[in-house]
Amino acid sequence: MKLYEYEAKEIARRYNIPVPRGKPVSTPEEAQQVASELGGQVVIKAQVLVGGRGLAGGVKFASTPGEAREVAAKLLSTEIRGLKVSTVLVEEKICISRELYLSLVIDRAARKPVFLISEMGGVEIEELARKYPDKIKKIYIDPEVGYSSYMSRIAVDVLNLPWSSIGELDSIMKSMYKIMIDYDAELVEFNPLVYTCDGKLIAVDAKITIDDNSLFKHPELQALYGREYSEYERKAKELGFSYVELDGDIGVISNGAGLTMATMDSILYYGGKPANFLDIGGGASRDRVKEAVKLMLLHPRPRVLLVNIFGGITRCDEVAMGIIEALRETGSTKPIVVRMLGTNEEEGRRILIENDIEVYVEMDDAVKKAVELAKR
Amino acid sequence: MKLYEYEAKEIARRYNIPVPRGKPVSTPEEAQQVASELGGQVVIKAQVLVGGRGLAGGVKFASTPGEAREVAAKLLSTEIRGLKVSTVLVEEKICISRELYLSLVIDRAARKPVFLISEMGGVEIEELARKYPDKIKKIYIDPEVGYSSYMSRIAVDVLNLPWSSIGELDSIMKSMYKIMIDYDAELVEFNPLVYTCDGKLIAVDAKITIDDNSLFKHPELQALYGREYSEYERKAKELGFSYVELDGDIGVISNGAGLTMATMDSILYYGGKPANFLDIGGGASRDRVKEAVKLMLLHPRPRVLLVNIFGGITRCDEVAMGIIEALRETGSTKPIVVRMLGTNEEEGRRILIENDIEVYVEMDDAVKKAVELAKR
Amino acid sequence: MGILVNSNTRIIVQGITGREGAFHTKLMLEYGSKIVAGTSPGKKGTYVHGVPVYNSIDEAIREQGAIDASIIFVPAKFAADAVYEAIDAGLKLVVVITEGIPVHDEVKFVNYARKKGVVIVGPNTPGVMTVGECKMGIMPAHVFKPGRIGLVSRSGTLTYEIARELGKHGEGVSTVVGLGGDPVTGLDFIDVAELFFKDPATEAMVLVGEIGGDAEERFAVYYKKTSYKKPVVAYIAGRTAPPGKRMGHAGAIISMGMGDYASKKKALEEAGIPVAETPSQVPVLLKQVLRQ
Amino acid sequence: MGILVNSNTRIIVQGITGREGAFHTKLMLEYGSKIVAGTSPGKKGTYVHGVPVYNSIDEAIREQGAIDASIIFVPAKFAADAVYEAIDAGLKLVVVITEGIPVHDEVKFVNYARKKGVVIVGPNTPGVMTVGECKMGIMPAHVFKPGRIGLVSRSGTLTYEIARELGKHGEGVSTVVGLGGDPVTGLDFIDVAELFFKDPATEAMVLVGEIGGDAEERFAVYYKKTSYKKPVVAYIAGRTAPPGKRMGHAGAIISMGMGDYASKKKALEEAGIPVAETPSQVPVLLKQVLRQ
Repeated sequence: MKLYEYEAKEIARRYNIPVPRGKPVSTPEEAQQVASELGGQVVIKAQVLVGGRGLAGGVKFASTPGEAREVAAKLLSTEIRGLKVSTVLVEEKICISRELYLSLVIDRAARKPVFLISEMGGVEIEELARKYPDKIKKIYIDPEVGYSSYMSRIAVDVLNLPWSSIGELDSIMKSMYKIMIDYDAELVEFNPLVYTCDGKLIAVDAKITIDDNSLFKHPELQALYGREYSEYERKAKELGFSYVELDGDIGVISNGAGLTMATMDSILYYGGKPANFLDIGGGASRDRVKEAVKLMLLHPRPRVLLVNIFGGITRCDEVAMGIIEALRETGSTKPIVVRMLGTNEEEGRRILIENDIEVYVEMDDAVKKAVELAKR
Repeated sequence: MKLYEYEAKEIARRYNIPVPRGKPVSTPEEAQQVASELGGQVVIKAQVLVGGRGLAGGVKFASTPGEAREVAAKLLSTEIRGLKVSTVLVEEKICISRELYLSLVIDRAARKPVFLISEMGGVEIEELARKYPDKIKKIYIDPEVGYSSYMSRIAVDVLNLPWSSIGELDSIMKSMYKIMIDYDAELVEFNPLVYTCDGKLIAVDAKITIDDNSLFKHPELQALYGREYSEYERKAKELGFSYVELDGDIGVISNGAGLTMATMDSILYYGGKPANFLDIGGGASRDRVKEAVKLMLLHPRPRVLLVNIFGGITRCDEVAMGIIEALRETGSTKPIVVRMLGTNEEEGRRILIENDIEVYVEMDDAVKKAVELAKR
Repeated sequence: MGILVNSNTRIIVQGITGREGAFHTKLMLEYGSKIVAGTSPGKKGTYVHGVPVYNSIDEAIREQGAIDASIIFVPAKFAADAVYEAIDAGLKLVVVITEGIPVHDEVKFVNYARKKGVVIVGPNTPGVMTVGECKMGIMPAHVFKPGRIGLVSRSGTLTYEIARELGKHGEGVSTVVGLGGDPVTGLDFIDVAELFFKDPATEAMVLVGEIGGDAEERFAVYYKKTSYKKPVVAYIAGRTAPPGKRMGHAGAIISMGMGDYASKKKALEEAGIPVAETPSQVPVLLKQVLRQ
Repeated sequence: MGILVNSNTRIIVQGITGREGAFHTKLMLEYGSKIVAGTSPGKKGTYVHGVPVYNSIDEAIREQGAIDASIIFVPAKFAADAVYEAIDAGLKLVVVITEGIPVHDEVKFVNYARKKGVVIVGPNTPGVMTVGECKMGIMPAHVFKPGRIGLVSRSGTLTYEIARELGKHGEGVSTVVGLGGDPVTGLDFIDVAELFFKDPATEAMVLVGEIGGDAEERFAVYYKKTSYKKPVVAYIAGRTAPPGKRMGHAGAIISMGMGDYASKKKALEEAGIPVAETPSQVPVLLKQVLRQ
């Protein structure tokens, strides 16, 4: 789960990481007010949960409170990469000497948190990694030890900062790790972390991503969950499904992320286009299957529904009953193609056949059938 | 550094470990007051930093506030194992069903904290370990992981507690580890931890020992340091020396705990009796040596002073100057035998000889000389 | 034969009295797995399908003798505690079925296990099964015919799909290992490949990967360099997945400029590993590499 | 020859610009130890007795090439950080001279080091020295003559005393190892004995113990059981120490009903290890066991 920049900065501030003075606002009037409180030039930044905001025109400057109002009004009426801007962050403008990159992220391969550190801040890390991989220094944190100050002594040289910055840098890096652990964050990123004209370090942009699996530990964050999703995505998440929208016309329901993706990939392979990714997970009960199927039956985009279940922990009979009940409750006539195998498969197949739903044994056959139906 | 029982219980209470209601007091009147607040029978416990208090008559009961006053008056006017009782702890009397033993201590061999758990509480662990070693269950904590709840599921069976106690026990054990880490404790011991008549767990006695080396992290505890020591011990500790009083008549000053002990042992071997253990540590400066020598010159017990220095990080010239200055400042005529070797030994020996102090090369010779002088 | 588990592996089931724990204990027993005990806090003295239940592994070992491996069904909130219990009790293999475990819990216990030389399979895995000998997992056993193919996967159901495709073409599986769908897992493709390449019962390996992370790319680099190896065929799920979106598995997210389908396919093919377009193509490619 | 360090060991000094760090760097260089770099926060670019100083070990390795071992002189407060830096930089031996380190810091870094296969000598140790080859410590070098005796000790100055007694009797030392005086140390007597028993340059071992803990008793049990061993003579300090009192070393405290002089002497003698009454008796007993 991504946090908004202003939320990430609020956390950073609480952990004594220097960030620019400023406030999030949702009206042009408030923007003017904040700008006049800050006195002087301000930056106004659209708060959206997608990257590349700068290039998309989401960051603007203003020299007077009046101008801040105008700029905020403009930003608050636009969309950034398809997302409506409902909040802007009004901040003092920082005099920047150098832009640095500093993040802490979990490295899957090493199975450890790792600081990514680069002199070349302000560029997205993906681009940096592609173009100048050796301009990124990695410092691993063993979870047994946690952060240790020597890391800042390596970083200070990598960032080419004067030794007088060591105290600030040590404190920032220590706090980043503390934030990562306290908030179960997958990513804590300051890009750019700037070295100001008067020789201070300030986090001018901040990103924090929280591990969804940890939300049970963080009741205060649970309420924020799902904000980055579209309406249908939100509905699916509320039901506990993994769900992603795509632009095709074949609705996909499957169990297991791998099989769901493989189903989508096969649809593409046989000439169709998947409308979504919907993984009902392991061991879904009849009720949850029903909800998943209803969601897709009621969704306007998919013309055909392809249900592909390979039962392990999931039981085919429960899936079959869920499908039947969803059809009954919605009264939908959308065609459904089912492929079903594994635990209790005979019983599941029997239920579907009794209800006149076509069941396939081979995935390829079911996919081909769905593609064919979608083209009708 | 040992904490008083009432201090340990105050910490336990803050970590939600159940302890009896009660208060430390230093006058009989306060004892009466607390007893009447508690209503009913109370226990009055002398607060001293030595073991075996119970056997020494330091724990008494009272049935009325008036009796509490009398008992407190008596305890506050006695000595327990040579220590004056200046505080007593007045507590509600607990109805005890079973007495258990539960402690968390650092195991040197395993290099890890270990829970020691026994059904047979109320006995000192040293005695328990001697008599019934297999009645003590050990559960190790890896510092990488810290406390994990499964440990309480082992302990609940070892302690032969009903399963309904698991929540309380888990919480107590978890808090013990948290106390150990938060306070840099070497020992957190509840003996007995009692299972009450109404089926609850309460820590009826509590011991916490803090690692002296960690005191720089705990400014609030630094003030307590040295309370368990006699006057001379306190003086020596204030000067930063390791110092222990013994009952012989040859004062020992040496560098390094091992060499100091070996010097004492050799005194015994050659028929003398050491008056103390005083280790000036590694790299002592002239000033610190002076203070150490002054301390022993002014101490009434030692008749002879034996200084045994093998210089590594300690420099012999600094030691020699310290000795000379101490003699000069105190004007003492107590005989001093010096044995000195190692870093800058020629210079050190020269300084001593110039000042008419006998210097030996061999430890055995110096020890024999000191024993001989003490017998004069 | 096969890797990690066999007919001698003495197993404990942690969380044996729960719905999934009890259900799969039954299936594992039916398969012939040597389940000697189970744990379930407070359920000491009861039995699940004839398996004695204890409050702790410590007690189970005292009463049942040595135990080699554990399979964990406890809820995500308590999973780390269960893993530590198993490691500290001296077990050498821990299969973590549980999904939804916080990633920092995983980082901690996976590092701990690796430092102590304990193998963690998972978390969020269907488990591990040496076909015909020992099933420690939740996979539908009948799909896996015994044979010469080592199967290693980041996915659950997709693995069954591929095992079934193998069976249709007369190929069977020596051992199937589900690495687990989470971003941090105990084993990676390289760890498992090293075991398969040494296993006499395994003649080729099928690698089932998915988008996200760089486990497949790292395997490709390893495979290119290593001299002692066997033929490998791969399938990668997630060709149609949009970047930056999480696709079910916490593992299946593309970000940080790595881990997309094209990158994985390219790396594998450059290492001489054919990549199937659909699950049904896997046995076809396998026949080709085995014929070479 | 000897153990742990030799003339090829490439050393970094952490805390090289401090009073003790600089002083002993000079003495170690004079002894011939291969000190290739030092660290001292913020002192990058300076030199101490010709040794280049860096802000971090990471940088020192980049500029000076591989480093094998570190010796740490930094204050107690910062010692753990220095140990982690050394371990994480891939060094294989870390000598921690610093005394007064909080015991829980020690517990943490000693466990970390052992799990990662890194040898910690100390903390609160005079160091380790293979006589005539490499000194990584603060011991007065001239006291140690080269020879066939492996010397392992929990004490500092007492070790010099005993080395000197050996020298007086014409015996020399192969390697001297100070385990360190703290309750928790990286190495114990067993670890070091196993190295000495395998070292061709060592013919017998002198164990210098002290009261407190049960390291000597555990060594006695090990020595009794092990088949490949060499003669050992022991000296134990603290016969006159009263129980329950801390005698200088955090290590030298008797409590929990173990670790007193009588217990150690008895255990060692039962294992066939003679125990000297004074340091000067050590070479006498040594001659006896070597003659046997």
